[in-house]
Order: sequence, then structure tokens, then C-alpha cells
Amino acid sequence: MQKFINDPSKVVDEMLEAYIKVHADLVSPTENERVIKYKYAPVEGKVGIVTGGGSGHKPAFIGYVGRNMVDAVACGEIFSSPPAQMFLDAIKVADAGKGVAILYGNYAGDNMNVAMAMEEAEEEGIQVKKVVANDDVPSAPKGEEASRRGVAGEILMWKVGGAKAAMGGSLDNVIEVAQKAVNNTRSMGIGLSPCTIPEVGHPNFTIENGKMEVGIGHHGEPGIEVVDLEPSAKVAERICNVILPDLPFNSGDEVVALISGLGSTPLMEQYIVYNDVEKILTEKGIKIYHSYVGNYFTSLEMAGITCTLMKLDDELKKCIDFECDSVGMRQFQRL
Amino acid sequence: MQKFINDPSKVVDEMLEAYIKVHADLVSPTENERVIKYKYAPVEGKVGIVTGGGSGHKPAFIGYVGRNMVDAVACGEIFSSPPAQMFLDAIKVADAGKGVAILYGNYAGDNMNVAMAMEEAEEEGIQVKKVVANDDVPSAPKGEEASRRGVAGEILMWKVGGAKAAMGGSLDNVIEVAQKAVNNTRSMGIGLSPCTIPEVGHPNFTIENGKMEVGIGHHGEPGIEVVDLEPSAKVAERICNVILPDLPFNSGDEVVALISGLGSTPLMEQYIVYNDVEKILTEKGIKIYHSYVGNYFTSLEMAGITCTLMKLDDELKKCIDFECDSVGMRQFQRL
Amino acid sequence: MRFSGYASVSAIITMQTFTNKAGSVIVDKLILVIQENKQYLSDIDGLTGDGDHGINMNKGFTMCREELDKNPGDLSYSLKVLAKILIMKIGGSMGPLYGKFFKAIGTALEGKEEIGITEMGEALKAAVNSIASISPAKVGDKTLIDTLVPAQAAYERAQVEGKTLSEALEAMKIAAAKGRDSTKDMVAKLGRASRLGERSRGVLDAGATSCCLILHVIADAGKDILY
Amino acid sequence: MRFSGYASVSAIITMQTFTNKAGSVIVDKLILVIQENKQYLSDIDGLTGDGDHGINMNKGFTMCREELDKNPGDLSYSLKVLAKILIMKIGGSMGPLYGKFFKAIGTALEGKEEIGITEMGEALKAAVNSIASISPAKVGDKTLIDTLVPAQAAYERAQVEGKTLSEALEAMKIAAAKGRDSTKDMVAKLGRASRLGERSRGVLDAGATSCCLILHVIADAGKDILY
Ligand SMILES: Nc1ncnc2c1ncn2[C@@H]1O[C@H](COP(=O)(O)OP(=O)(O)O)[C@@H](O)[C@H]1O
Ligand SMILES: Nc1ncnc2c1ncn2[C@@H]1O[C@H](COP(=O)(O)OP(=O)(O)O)[C@@H](O)[C@H]1O
Ligand SMILES: [Mg+2]
Ligand SMILES: [Mg+2]
Ligand SMILES: [Mg+2]
Ligand SMILES: [Mg+2]
Repeated sequence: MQKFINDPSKVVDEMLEAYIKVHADLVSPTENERVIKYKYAPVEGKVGIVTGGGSGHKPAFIGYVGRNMVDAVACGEIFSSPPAQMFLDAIKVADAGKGVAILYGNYAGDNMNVAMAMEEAEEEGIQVKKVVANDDVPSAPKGEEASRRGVAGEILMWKVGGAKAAMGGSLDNVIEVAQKAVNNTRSMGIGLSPCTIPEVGHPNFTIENGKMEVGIGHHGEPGIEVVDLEPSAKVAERICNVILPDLPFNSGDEVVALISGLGSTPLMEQYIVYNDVEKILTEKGIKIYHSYVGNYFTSLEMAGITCTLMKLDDELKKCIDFECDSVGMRQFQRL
Repeated sequence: MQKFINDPSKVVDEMLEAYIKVHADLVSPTENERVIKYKYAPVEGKVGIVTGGGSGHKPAFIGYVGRNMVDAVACGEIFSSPPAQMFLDAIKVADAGKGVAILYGNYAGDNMNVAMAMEEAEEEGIQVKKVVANDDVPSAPKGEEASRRGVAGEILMWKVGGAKAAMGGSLDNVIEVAQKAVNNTRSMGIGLSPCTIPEVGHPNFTIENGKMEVGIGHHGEPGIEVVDLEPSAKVAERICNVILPDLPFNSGDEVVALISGLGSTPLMEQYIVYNDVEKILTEKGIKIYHSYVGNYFTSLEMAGITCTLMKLDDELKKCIDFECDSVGMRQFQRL
Repeated sequence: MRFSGYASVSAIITMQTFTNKAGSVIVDKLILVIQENKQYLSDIDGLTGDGDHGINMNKGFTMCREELDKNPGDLSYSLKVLAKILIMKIGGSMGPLYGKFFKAIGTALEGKEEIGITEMGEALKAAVNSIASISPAKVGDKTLIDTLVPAQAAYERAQVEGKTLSEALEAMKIAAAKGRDSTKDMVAKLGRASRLGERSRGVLDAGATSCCLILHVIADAGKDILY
Repeated sequence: MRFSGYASVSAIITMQTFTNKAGSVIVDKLILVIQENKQYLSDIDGLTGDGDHGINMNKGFTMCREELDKNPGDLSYSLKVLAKILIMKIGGSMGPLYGKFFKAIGTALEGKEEIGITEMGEALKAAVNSIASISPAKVGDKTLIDTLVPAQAAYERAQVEGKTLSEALEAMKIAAAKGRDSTKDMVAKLGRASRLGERSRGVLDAGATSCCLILHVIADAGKDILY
């Protein structure tokens, strides 16, 4: 295990200790040491945005805490859902009295822990509503969208929800637009190598050299098939063939395209895949309105990428264009 | 070779093709397809900032092209210096009549190619001066600073030089402050795994499991020794023992700290190393004024990190605080 | 109900109970068994999962120990303390699943001074339903459900057949062990182990193993305090 | 100088020259030899470096071919075209190193109609100095310097000893081959191969090999057009 760590059971704590020092301009610790908040949260008059999940996906989730983004985050152990208390505490520090939108990904543990936190929060008089991202197309067939996992599409949900809240939207407005973002978003991942959870000490699965895992999940969940490694252009085609018909994305649509590396895939390769995806979309008359390429949502040091598309309308465009300042996504207002 | 590529000899071209599409808000292509410029370069009344080098270090070098940063970049093949013509063309597109500062790293090829480009540029009547980063302490002993390599410290040189130029500094002002940044900066790298150049197809060297290469260079240049892998706290100590006495950094100094991943080392580990470095600095009375943690200067998918410290004075602080907008570094004005 | 004086043997048997107060020892023994089996459970999890099941469980149960040392109480109270800690502090899937499990039992037994075959039967049924309300796992998926569901069914069958609490608990133990062992030949369909597909066959499921330990302690410690 | 009519053998020999015009064939043959050895040079580089030396060289020399097809000229002109392309288009270390090399030779020969032992000697000396001005590489570092420096020295020695151009070129060839071979037992001190340390021993250096090819072509093609 070629890692820079001290005690494998302390990796999340040490990371958070550093994170709040490095980004003291942007985030603050809270009484719950696993809950980190935007420095100025709760923001007066604004709906609070909360997320959370297992660690190991940096910059997700904590990296999206910031101005016009997420107000508080619950940081679980590596690849393990935070307990309900953490979600609850995150809800509490994000609440400015206008209610809290909890925007997270569809995983069994998170669903259970969020549900329990929401119950508690409501008992304490905080209005909380949730949106659950389920953008990962290969994780369940069409018709069973509700059981699909959430992957990098979560970032677009946070961006959009965060912007709406910052614009002064009500809790219902925020929930509605975040849900719209999710409904309009489709993703797919391709894995080229596994990763190692520090406390475990060996890779969490194997991918043979010369093979790729099509439809891999963010924790190494098995995909739909393992095939011979293909050139980027074929990979892009394969991805488009799965995600375009699923929404469907049609000629004339405008989209956000997000290519995220899973950890160890160099940015260069991510741009190459983007290039091939862009060509297919252009050919099909789908216009990329805005794009993101980079390590936006990783799985420790897995090699691989996810490709995410979100279909836009005017409201979503405004939210995407909105200025934001977080470690994982920093945008000047787009004019 | 688990990579998302098409033709291995076209990786840089395809990457650039994508890059100018994804970041059309920020950068533009030029007549030389390997030279990318800030969209609004040459910026009237501003000294031009140029850099360049081999590819494979993303976001370096191209990622630092943008507002108040680098105006034009020459993108060589993977780990191979761009030819003089590329540097020359970059100089030309960056020049707004106030002269051009070419700020790059100390490598044999780059030195030769930049020197030739500068000769040509001067023949064409463009005033060009250079600063050569040589921050990599383990690459040559004290006393032989001039032959040290440039590593992630280059980023601080660009940040500072870019800010000074944007503030209206003359070419001499820019060169002076960039040289001051370099003089005040020290770095060191630790490698945990090699990387594979696509056209080569196999790893460029090996590091045994359980070992680490101390003082590794940005292309896998050998370090000063190979030792057993150590906990992060020991790694931080080892780094500080080398770079602190070299400048030296003393109690009472204020510094920028930059931890960069080399490619496949997860952000989490980078923060853990930061945490340990910060503790040592605090103990020694050295104050971190601003810090950066992330994949700022990589070597394809090498595992490892570099640690860079820059000692600050008021002028350097102002430059570090200055707003900038580039893919690799995006900062709102620090108040 | 308390019976003073003599009664027929069969009457005594069908009326087997233990008190909620005395029942707190069950939680003490649950904590012990998890602490003692921490490594064993992690080792099993390591074969198909991420090797932390014992760590996760031990963390929650040990926190419960500390809390009960400060504020002890009867069985239903202790179970609810355990549940609250699992739910609020442990996270993952294990926290809510076992949290719900113990919360359901604790809630079902709340206010009951005496716990007999009926009370325990209702509590076990509530536990199964409570887990089902948050997890889609079914028998055959290679999870703790493979232990819990047949164990509860065996208890209920004994109850319907008019067996004593002792006998029903014994039946539950046997079914739990059988259920746990049944996971050995299964291919995991949920959780991390599902990643392995066919390769998950041949080893026990960690959750099914811990669930069996838990049900055995409930049965054994319960029987010990019957009167 | 041209000699019309008869001259003593020794006079003819010491006056061996070729014309700058005819010399352009040297560049044609240089291009050919690099194109033919593209794979070989890359293979050698692959043993200790990154396996692209043939690719890098071929790229520059082939671009030169295209340029000369459009705008041909004499030897010094052709060498300067080659140099300009290497310097301006190839990059890496190879572009400037061989660029400087050919630029120095081309510049030294510029304006000379006839090229004899003196002209060639000056050109080779200029080439060595020009490379030294941009590279710190010394004999023994396992680079093209190990071919070039002894080859030029051998030529100069022959020249001092009063040998003919033919003989001097022949001496240069032998020394170049010996220099190239000497790199086999060296440990690389510069460039990528230095990464390997002791493991770089036992194989030729790619740059030393290409430099030997180049010097051999200069010698052979030069001798062919002597009169
Ligand atoms: N959705 C689920 N429903 C029921 N049981 C589950 C579910 N997911 C996992 N399990 C059980 O959890 C056990 C693993 O627990 P543990 O190792 O503590 O958690 P993790 O898988 O997060 O590391 C498995 O052996 C299985 O019995
Ligand atoms: N600084 C230097 N001075 C002289 N020769 C060098 C230097 N660096 C490398 N070389 C030569 O370059 C050759 C490798 O060339 P090439 O493979 O084209 O470049 P790269 O090493 O950039 O891939 C080496 O075999 C060596 O002879
Ligand atoms: Mg786990
Ligand atoms: Mg586990
Ligand atoms: Mg090369
Ligand atoms: Mg090479």
C-alpha cells in the first residue's frame, strides 16, 4: 500500500484537521468534528444546503462546501455512510430558519441514515427536504431509476441547488430545481484499476491489465460488463450509447458535460475522453453549454472516469452560470 | 497500460483540442497549435507572461494560463521541451509592447530552446527577459543551486509574476518579483510509484512496494535515496529537514505552503502530509500565510507528492492575495 | 404477572418469564460477545468485504457499555440506548440496521415488567419488520437477514405449537445457526461482497455471523434469568 | 580552388576537396540514414530511455527533406535548413543539440565554394564548440559527446599529421564508431538514462549511435564526391 498516511483508522480525521486549516477562508469546523460548514453558514435568509457521504471521494463531498454551494457536510469513514447524528448536526448548522435541503446520493446506508436524521430534525422543528441523486445509468435498468446509484451527477445537483438557494429561493424552489437537475442528469463510469482503503490495506477488487469495467460504481461496485480496453473514441461511443437514449438527450438539447477522473487517471486522458464525447454530441446536434473536466468526484486512487450529462433549461443555465466559491468548484459569475 | 487514449502519438494534440473547447471562456488557440493563450492576450498595457515545457504535468503548464496569470504557453510533447519556435510564438502572442517575461523551469532542453527563442524574439524587436525556477532542493547540493531543477515552485513564480504584471508592473518589476519568488522558494518530492508515457507503453522506472524515492523529480528523475516507506509524519519531517535549512526558513517567517500530488496520490493523503508539515512549521515558529493542497503539478499518474515553501515579504503577499482565474488556480481577491 | 405459591408444572412452564429489570444482563452479555468476537467478525468480513465488521460493531457496543455504566437501566431501556448509539453514531449500513433491530425490540418490550413468550415473540417480529422497512435484503442475499428471518420464524413456529419460551429460544438458536451456515454457499447479492460474484461463495457472511452471535446471547442470557 | 590539368599525386591528395554545391548530397544521405534507422535508434533509446530517439530524429530530418524538395541548395544551405528545422520545430534536447551541430557546420562552410581538409576541420571544431556552449555533457557521460568529441579529435590529429581529407574522414569514422561503442560500458550521467544508474551499463547510448551514423555519412558521402 503506497500511501502517505499515519494511523489508517485516522485518515479522515487527519484529513479534516488539515482541511480546515488550509481552507480557513472558506470553511469552519463545528462541534461535531466530522461536520464541516461554510464559514458564514447559517447564511441569514438562505435555505441551507447539506450533503454527506462516505469519505474517499475528494473533492467530494467536503470540497463543495462554500459560497453559493453546500453549507454543511457530514463526513463518514472511507466509503461508509455517516451516522444519522452527523447528518443531523450538519442540518442544524446549515439551518438559518428557512429550512434545509439535503442533497445526497442513492446508497442504502445514506438513505437509512438521512431518513433517521430527517426524523430527528423535524422533531426539533427544522424543516428538511431531500433530493437523492440517482444518475448512474448502468446501476439499474430503465424503469428502475429509483434504485440507481448517485455518482458525479451529485455535483451538478449541489451546484444548481446551491445557486438557487443563494438566489433567494425557498426550500421548495431549491428542492424542485435540485430534483430537476437530477431528473435531467445521466452518468456512467468506466474503471481501469482498483483502489485500496487504508484500513483494509489491499485493493478492493481487481481489473486485469488490458480490460476495463464498464459501468463501475464509485466504490468499485461491479459494472455491467468487463471488456477489452478500448481507445478513448470507443469508450466515448460506449458511454453515449448508454446514457443518451436513457434520458433521452435529443438533437437541439443543450447540456452540461462533466468528465471526472476517478483518482489516478491523468487530466490529459480526461480531456481526451471529453474530446471524443464532444464530437459525438456535436454530431448528434447536442450542444455543450458548459463543461467540467477534472477530478471532481474520485474513488481514492482508482483509475477510470465518469461521464455525466445534464440537460438544461433556462433555470438550470442560470444556476450553472452563477458565481460560486468552493475548493472543488470555483467559478466567477459567467456573463 | 490502463489509459484512455487513441493514438499515443496524438495525446497532446487531442488534449489541447479538448482544452480549448472546455475552457473557451478563458483561453484561445493561436496559429501555432501547440501555443495556447489567455483569451484576452495580449493584454493592453500589461507585460506578457509566458511559460512552457513538456506535457504530462497537468494542470501545469497550460492550466495556469488565464486572467492575472500566464498569457501564453508552449506545450511540448510528453516530458519533452517544446522547440524554440513554440516558445517564440508564445512570446509573440503574449507581447503587448511592454515586453515579455518568460518564467520556466530549469531543464536542459528548456534552457536551450528558450535561449534560442529569446534570441529570435529580440531580433524581431520584442523585449524578453527570463526567470528560471530551480526550487527542487534534492536535485543539487547547496552551492550548486543553479543546476537544481524547477518543480512545483514554478506555480508560485507564475502566480507572483502574473499578479505583478496585472498590477501594472514593468518588465523589470515582473522579472524582479518572479526572481524573488524563486529565490525564496524550496521544494522536495517523494515518489511512491512510476508513470507510463503513452508512446512508450511501460512504466518509466520502478519503485518497490514498501519503498519510497526521496527527492524524486517531476519526470521520475532519481532522488537522493530510496528508503522504506514511512508514515506521513516522518515523510513531513524528512522534507522539512531538507528544505527548511536550505533557504533557511526561520522562526517568525511567513510562508506559502504548497503540497501537490504527483498524479495518483489521493487528495486525502495530500492533506494528511500537509497536516504533518504544518505541525512542524508551527512548532518552529514558521507561520503559514496561505496554502495550496491538490494536484497542482503532476507527473502523469505517478504516486507521490511535492512539498513547496515560499518565504514571503509584503510584496509577495500582495501578489499571492491577488485575484486570478485559471484552470489550475482560481482565487477570488483575498481581502 | 407474578405467581405466588404453587402451580402445575405445565402452567409454570407456559408462564416462563424474566423481568425487564433482570433482562438488562442480556445487553451486558451482547456487549461482551461483540467485544470478544471483534477480530473474528472482521476476519470473516475481510474474506469478502472490507474487513471492518468487527470494528464497526465493537465501536458501537463499546460506546453503549460506557453509556450504560454511567446510566444503567432495564432491558428495554438498555436496548434503546444501544439502538440510539448504533443509529446516531455508527453510520454505514450496520448502524441503522442493528439500530433499528434493537430499537424495535426495546420499544416492543417497553413498559412490560415481565417478558414471556408472547412479549418476546412480538419483539422479534417487530425487529424483523423494522429491518425490512429499511433494507430490501431478502433470504438468500447473503446478509444478516439469512440468520434473522429463519430464526424469528422458528421461534414463532414454536410459539404457535405451544412450546415454552425456553424451547422457542432454543429453536431460534438452532435456526439462527443454520441460517448463518446457509450463507456459506450463497453468492452475495448486496453490500460490498456482491462485487465478488461467484467468488463470494464458500465463506460465511459477516453480518449473518454477528446476527447469530446476538440471537444466541439473547436466547442464552434470557433462559438464564427465567424463573 | 579548382585545379585544371595535371598535378603531383601528393599535391592532388592534399588538395582533395569537394564542392559546396555537390556536398548537398551529404544532407540527402543524412536524411536517408536517419529515416532508415528510425526504428533502430528508438529501440536503443528504449533500453535506457523513453524509446523515442528515432522518432524525434526522423521527424526533423523528414521535415528537412520536404523543405529541401521545395527549395534545394548547396551543402551549407542545406545544413542550415536542417539546423533551423531541428532548432525551431523539434524541441527536447535533441532539437537544439543537433540543431547547433548542423548550424555550426553549415555556418562554417558558408561562402566556401570548395571544401577541403581545412574547411571541414574548422567546421567540425565549430560543431563541437557549439554543442559544448549549450550542453554540459562531457566524454564519459554516455551521450552523443562520446562519439563526437573523439571523432573530431581524430580528424584533427590526422589533419595535424598532414593526412588527406579522405584519411582524416576515415580516422574520424573509426574514432566515432569506437566512441559510440565506448558508451556501452558507461553509466549514464545525463538525460533520462541516468535514472537507471548502474542498470544503464551494457547498452549503447542512442544519441551516441545516431551521432556515429551521422559522422559516417558525412565521411562516406564526402569521400564519394571528392575529386
Ligand atoms: N442492505 C443491507 N441489508 C442487510 N444487510 C446488509 C446490507 N448491506 C450489508 N449488510 C450486511 O452487513 C455486513 C457487513 O457489515 P460491515 O462490514 O459492518 O459494513 P460495511 O459493508 O459497510 O463494511 C454484511 O456481511 C451483510 O450481512
Ligand atoms: N544534456 C545533454 N547533452 C548531450 N546529449 C544529451 C543530453 N541529454 C540527452 N542527450 C542525448 O540525447 C539522447 C536521447 O535523445 P532523445 O531520445 O531524442 O531525447 P529524450 O531523451 O528527450 O527522449 C541520449 O541518448 C543522449 O545521447
Ligand atoms: Mg466498511
Ligand atoms: Mg465491512
Ligand atoms: Mg523523449
Ligand atoms: Mg528518448
